[in-house]
Amino acid sequence: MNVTVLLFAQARDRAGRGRLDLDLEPGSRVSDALREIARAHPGLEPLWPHLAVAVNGELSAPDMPLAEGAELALLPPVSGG
Amino acid sequence: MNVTVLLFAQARDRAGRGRLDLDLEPGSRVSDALREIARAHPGLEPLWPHLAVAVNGELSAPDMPLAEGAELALLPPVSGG
Amino acid sequence: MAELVHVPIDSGQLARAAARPDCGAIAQFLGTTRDHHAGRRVASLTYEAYEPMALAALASIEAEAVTRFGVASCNIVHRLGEVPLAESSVAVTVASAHRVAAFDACRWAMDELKRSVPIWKRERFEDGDSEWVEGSKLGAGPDRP
Amino acid sequence: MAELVHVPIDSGQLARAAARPDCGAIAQFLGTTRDHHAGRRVASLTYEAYEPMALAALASIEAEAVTRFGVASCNIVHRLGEVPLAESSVAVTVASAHRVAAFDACRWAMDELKRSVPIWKRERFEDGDSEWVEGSKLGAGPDRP
Repeated sequence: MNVTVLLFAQARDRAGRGRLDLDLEPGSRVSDALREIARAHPGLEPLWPHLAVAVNGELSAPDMPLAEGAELALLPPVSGG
Repeated sequence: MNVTVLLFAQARDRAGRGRLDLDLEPGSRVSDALREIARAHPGLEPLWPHLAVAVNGELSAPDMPLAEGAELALLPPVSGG
Repeated sequence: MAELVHVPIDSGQLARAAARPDCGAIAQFLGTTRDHHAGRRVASLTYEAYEPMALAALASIEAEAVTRFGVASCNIVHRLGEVPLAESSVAVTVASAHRVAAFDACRWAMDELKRSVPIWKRERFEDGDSEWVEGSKLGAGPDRP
Repeated sequence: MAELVHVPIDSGQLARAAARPDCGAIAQFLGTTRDHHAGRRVASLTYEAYEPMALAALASIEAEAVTRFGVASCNIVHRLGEVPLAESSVAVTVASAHRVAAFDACRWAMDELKRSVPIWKRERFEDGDSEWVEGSKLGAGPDRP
């Protein structure tokens, strides 16, 4: 199951890239995707407690199931304005 | 003693003019000027309780003495903005 | 510096003039002319002022806004003469390091303006009638002569 | 309608677009970029957004401002990319029949924007360093994976 991950601001800086493509087991949830990302990008470690996660543009809980082609976004604390 | 009187908004409408020139006794006060104006312009009658009076651009009390050349202004309730 | 103008107010220019690199916030209020009042259709509005006294009163509001709210600047421009519907009759522009003070100062300045500046608004109604808008009595008035 | 733009914000144009003959008040807030933060000199600022989600969040603030405060309209424009010092990074424009609601809605919309819209600000300091500005965590975050 293919899932796109977008990383913004500090998350992008720490991962060294703004986009990842994950290939997950069917039936995977948000938390499974995050575990994959954390394994591949240990530089994100200090940021995890501060991140929000969106799936297809909506804030999502870790147990949310993912569908093929989902867009997951790692959102550091926001500072617009 | 010459005193100029400026009338604004409803005061001008009721008096039919925006400027009066008064010739007052030396030593006259604001209240003397107002009495003159009221006599010459009875149409102002209903407005008096609502008017503020300025002398040379400052709000003034009725017992304020007037000097030669003073500019007295009759100021209806304000509605700027 | 406070201004009375007889031409349209350019609010964007006022905001650009207020912008400062040490400030993060500009609050601006525009009073715009309305097509109705007390249930009647308004066709146009005209403003007049006792100009020297109005300018002094506006300048004093600007200065007090700065000291009372600690903002960087407060500027007030009021238009006089006929103001077509939906155009600005007044602009209050406040620049400040932070937004709460900018909002508070802008709102206070507008309240003060309505209370203490010798400016008068006349509405001309669609039925041809026209009337001075009921306002606020300035300071303490004279006794009945 | 909410917008994300990569060019200077024309606040005067936004105010003109908001003006309506049935409204007497426009409150506008401009967030402008500042040359200092936490004691350091800032040389420039850059904003980025998760654009589709940010647009939806801004549109939702606009709609809630209208229903919550009973104003006629609320429009939010946020600039992205590099914003030179003292230029506007954001404009919130509210039109209303009366001024109290306009001020309240404008202020509320700005507070919401800072809290709930996926936009990030990076400051580049005069010493060459740059840093993402510390912000507010969106909604409830994920557990540590």
